[in-house]
Amino acid sequence: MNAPQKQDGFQVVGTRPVRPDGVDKVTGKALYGTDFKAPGMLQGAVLRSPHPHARIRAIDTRKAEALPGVKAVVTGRDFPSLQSLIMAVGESASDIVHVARNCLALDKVLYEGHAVAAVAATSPEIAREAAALIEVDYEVLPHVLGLEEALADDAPLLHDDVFTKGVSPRPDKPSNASMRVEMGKGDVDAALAGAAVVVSGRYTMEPVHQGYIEPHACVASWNADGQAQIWCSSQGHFAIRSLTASTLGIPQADIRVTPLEIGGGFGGKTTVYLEPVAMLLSRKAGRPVRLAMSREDVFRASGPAPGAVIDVRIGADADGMLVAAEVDFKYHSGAYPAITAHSGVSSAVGHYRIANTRLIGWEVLCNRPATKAYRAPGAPQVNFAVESAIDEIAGKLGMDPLELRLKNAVAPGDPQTSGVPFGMIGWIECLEAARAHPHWSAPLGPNQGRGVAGGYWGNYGGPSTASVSLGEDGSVLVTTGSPDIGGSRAAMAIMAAEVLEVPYEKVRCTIADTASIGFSMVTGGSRVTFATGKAVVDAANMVKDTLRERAARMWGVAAADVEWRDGAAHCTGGDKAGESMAIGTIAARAIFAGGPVSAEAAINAAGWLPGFGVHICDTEVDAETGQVRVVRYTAIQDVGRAIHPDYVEGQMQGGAVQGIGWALNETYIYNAQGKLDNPGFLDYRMPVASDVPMIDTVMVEVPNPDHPFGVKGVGEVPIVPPLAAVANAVARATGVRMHDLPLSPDRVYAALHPEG
Amino acid sequence: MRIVIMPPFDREFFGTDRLDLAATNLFDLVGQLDALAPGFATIAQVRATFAIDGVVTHDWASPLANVTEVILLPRVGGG
Amino acid sequence: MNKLHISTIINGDAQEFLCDPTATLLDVLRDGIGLTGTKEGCASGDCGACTVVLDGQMVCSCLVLAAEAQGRTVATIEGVAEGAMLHPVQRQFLEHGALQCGFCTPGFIVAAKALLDRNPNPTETEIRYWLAGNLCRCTGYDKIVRAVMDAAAELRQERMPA
Amino acid sequence: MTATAYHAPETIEQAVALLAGNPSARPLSGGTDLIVQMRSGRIAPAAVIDLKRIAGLSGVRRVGDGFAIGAATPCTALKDHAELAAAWPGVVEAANLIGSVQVRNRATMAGNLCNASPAADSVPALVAANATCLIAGPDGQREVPVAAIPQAPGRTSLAPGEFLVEIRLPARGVGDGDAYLRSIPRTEMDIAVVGAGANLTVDAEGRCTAARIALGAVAPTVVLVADAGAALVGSRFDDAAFAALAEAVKAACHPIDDKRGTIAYRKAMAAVLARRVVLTALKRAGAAA
Repeated sequence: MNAPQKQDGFQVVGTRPVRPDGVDKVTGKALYGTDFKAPGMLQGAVLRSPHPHARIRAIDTRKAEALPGVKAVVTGRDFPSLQSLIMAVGESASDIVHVARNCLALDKVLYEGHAVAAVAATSPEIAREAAALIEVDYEVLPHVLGLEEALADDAPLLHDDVFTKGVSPRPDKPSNASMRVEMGKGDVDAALAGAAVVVSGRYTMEPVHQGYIEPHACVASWNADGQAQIWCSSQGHFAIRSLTASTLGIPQADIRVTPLEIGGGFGGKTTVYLEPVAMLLSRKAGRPVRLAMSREDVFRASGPAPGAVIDVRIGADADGMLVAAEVDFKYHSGAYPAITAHSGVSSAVGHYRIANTRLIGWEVLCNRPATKAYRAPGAPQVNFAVESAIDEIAGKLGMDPLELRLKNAVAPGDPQTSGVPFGMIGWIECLEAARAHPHWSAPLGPNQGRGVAGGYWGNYGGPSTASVSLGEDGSVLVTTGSPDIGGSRAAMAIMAAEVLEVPYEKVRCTIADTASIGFSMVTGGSRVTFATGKAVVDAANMVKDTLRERAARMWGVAAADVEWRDGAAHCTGGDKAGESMAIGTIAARAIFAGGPVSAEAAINAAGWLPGFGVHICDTEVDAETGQVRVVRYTAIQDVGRAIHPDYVEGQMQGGAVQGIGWALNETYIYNAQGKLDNPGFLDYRMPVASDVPMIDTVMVEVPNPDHPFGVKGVGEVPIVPPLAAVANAVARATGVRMHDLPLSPDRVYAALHPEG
Repeated sequence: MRIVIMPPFDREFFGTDRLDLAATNLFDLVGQLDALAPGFATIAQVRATFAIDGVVTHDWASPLANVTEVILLPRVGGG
Repeated sequence: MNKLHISTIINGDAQEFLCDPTATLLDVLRDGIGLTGTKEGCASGDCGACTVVLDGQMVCSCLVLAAEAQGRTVATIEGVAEGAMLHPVQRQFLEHGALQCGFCTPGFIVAAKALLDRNPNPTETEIRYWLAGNLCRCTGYDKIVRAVMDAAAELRQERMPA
Repeated sequence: MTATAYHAPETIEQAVALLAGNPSARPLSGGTDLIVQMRSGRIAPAAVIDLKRIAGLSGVRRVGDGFAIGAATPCTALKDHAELAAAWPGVVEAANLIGSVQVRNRATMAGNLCNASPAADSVPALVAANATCLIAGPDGQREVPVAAIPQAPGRTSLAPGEFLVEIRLPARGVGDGDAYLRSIPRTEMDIAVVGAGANLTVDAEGRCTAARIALGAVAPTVVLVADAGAALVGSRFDDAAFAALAEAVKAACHPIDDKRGTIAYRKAMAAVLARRVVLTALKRAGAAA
């Protein structure tokens, strides 16, 4: 399993060594969000709104402040007054005013669980008791949860300063529709009128949560001189720094953020909820303060993925060529504007050549927590609708669903929805791999059905900094600013080892704090192995050049007469020709030949490529109970090049199972009072080990020419196809097409027994 | 040089999806676009991506001589 | 507040602590004793990240009052390795890449070891049901189940007479 | 802050005194419901009375040909008791569907019963089994049917100062069989959307001579459906008997719509599960016959 093996001429790339942080994580030594303790640290608690929509008339904190042990109480008024400023939040963008208001409400609460005030005290119990003593005078307002309800003329308005973006002329009235995105080409209506087959349908789902097992947590310590430290688990400590600095109006250099290990994020830990509040408490108390969410807080007040209402019409000619697609969808934005609609629009049908398209997406404000990125944000929802419709077309035409997809699949050079041509994508290769996979032709048992779906995600590059330095013994230290959520330290070490041609074990990898390495964007957007990896490779190449140059100077030959091979400099010319000098030897002498060997690369990586996936799913449906069991599952994906295949497979398997959960049982359930009814793992039903089979994987490798080893992002793609793959399998097992997720037993039963 | 403006920026800022402008580089172009639609420059830094003759770039300083088309498209957020 | 004085054996060592009557074993392990390898994911017994072994039975330490540990033995993730020697379950988790973020990992390892301590040759189905109380959101369970199966095989090999 | 005291009495009398001394005191056996409720702030008892240090409250023992299960016996210990598992497989499997292994290593059937959730997994099986419980209180001990304990969701018939000491299961004979099934969206870690327990006696000719069918999560408390049992008695489990069983079960269901299931789904599942659980119990009864 883990024996290093040569692959495609690589020594280390493609092998499966143990991750550098592995032992810490299997022995309980690794420090996560709530594991860090600062001396003299206080414990915080947050008071949250019981109402989904209310005006805050007054907050009386006196009783809380009077409780012995309480050291600080803060409300939204403790934030500085802020001017609207759109800032990068993770890979998305938000108005800094909204970020601050989401941390602590100012004039209005916009969802049940919205933070209203916070306390720091000598114990968590005292902090919680004090929070309960804070008296908030609310004027309860009518609330709205549903997408279409929120767009109605008489709907309660969340913000009086949000005007629909993306429509012209610019509206003069505020609206719950925060954005509309429309793209398209050709004449959809004419093409549909002439199509041999047209399928249409409305698909729906409620928000779902990323479901990371570690709740949000941080410790902040703000000194009297204005300098501060934050220790937290996040997908990007530089984002924590910039958002905290901007919401508090202080210089970024005054905040040093130290990344702790992160217990899962999936896009949900790319913003701040607690850090600015812990900072405010710390400044008032003069001591470090820990704030941590409970599991209920996480469900009620962190950012789930949007639910959706999606209307689809797709037409094909008699040969199965898709002629037109119309997709009109609405996504929950939640309490504050989000921008996932445009990724939904761009990824809706971008994997097919369709001459006539009309793609419209809406972002809709409603009294739910502000939605946040969740693995390929905006793509799975619309993909579910489109890939379900494609399956229906295949059914109506009597075509093999893979053949239909192959017939219409985009290839390198074809335009994306944006008009920018696709680069070296591997979508057709994935479809062909699916067709060739034994799973596709395996016999099915009774009550079983096989579904297939394909999809893609654009991926990203972006800014990253990495340094590579040598110990005096020639061992290699890689330092990045990209938190390791899924084994990326191992990938970084592999790439550095490959460049320097040294054993993997000679390379160690550290995630440095914001004061110790240059800016790096969040670990998200499937960008770390691609973009931070590029920075590591650049820095390693600089170190290699330095080593060659140092060896040349030691030998007294020209640098051109030195080549680097097998972790050593080899002299190829002059009177030292044939001699070699190992990396350890050079490192030991380096300070006498120019100084320590170290290099840093700070890049803004472009050249990323989209990733495509095809998932095959077999389900068995108990028609008497509506129970759906996934009995076999295969995930096929173009990964460009797998640096550490275990962790690439792991992304594919984990994404697939998250998607299975989304398809079958996960859903936010709000009651009529606008309160979340299932804020825990008991009733927010993520898959458990006994719910799923092994997830077979096929890593298709169509290398990315713009990455030194061919990497494409892999983390997000695998959550795109599962919703439709499962639904298509259920449709084929039962003969009934279901349009509303999740496909929970009661719904499947109702669909199979319309008589009641 | 043709400037193709993808949604939502077309309607959000410019009222059109095509412009014809000459610019030395993307900084210059963004400056010109900001003059047409004040506020665009700030937004561009956090929400926009540019493709020059079909290739997405992060280097706003690279010269636009001999370029025929720049596509302005929304940056897609990831998880 | 009246603190209780509790004497226990934790990972083989005598350990005394003071606790509030309503403090959970998880609270005391993490905040009192500083054994932060045991994680809190839900505090309601639904995620298994806080799994420890209490008098030979694996339990969610968030569902045990610290006071109940009086006179009992507790085994946590910190005691699974024997000194510098990793337990086969730990080693197989590493070999298989059966962890991504690693947050659920201590609970899984304690639970998997508890399974193999009583059943040296579990089937895949037995492993999946035994581990159903441990949520992992990263891996989809595939590599975890494989790691436990291989650890079982390794342990059977070790136990075979030479 | 309300201070909660912790007591670990060593005799039943001490426990009764502690419970009687404070009306808000709560007995603690497995704690898997109690501790969660305390943490969430739903309840703030003045004291928790840990029953696990009382001699005789943990473990299974034979009482004549029947069984007594101490109130502090965790569900997994029932599986380990071979005689109990052979005699009452339905009760044992019901108790071992609760939560996870971690939870079942703590949770007890007594706690499952006294938590008074309509969806408690072990209770339909116990009611079908005609189990009784021994209750200790300030006025001494009394024995009542399990079905008499839950009064409404979260409410029991226990008087102040009373607590459940043990659950008693009757002797088994030739031709007896029991089973429990539930409907949940996942395979584990769920609360029953509907639960069904069946306890049958079958004579040598395969005729049903006694049948008790109990349902969970279809009414405020677990329901013993007398008509469902009556539909089977005298039959050889033919289609007509199963049809009558389904009708009786549906008529006995008065479920609610909630986040875990709809009224229509619960009614339909009650009928499906009742038939399936009877078939399993029948197989076991046949094996015993």
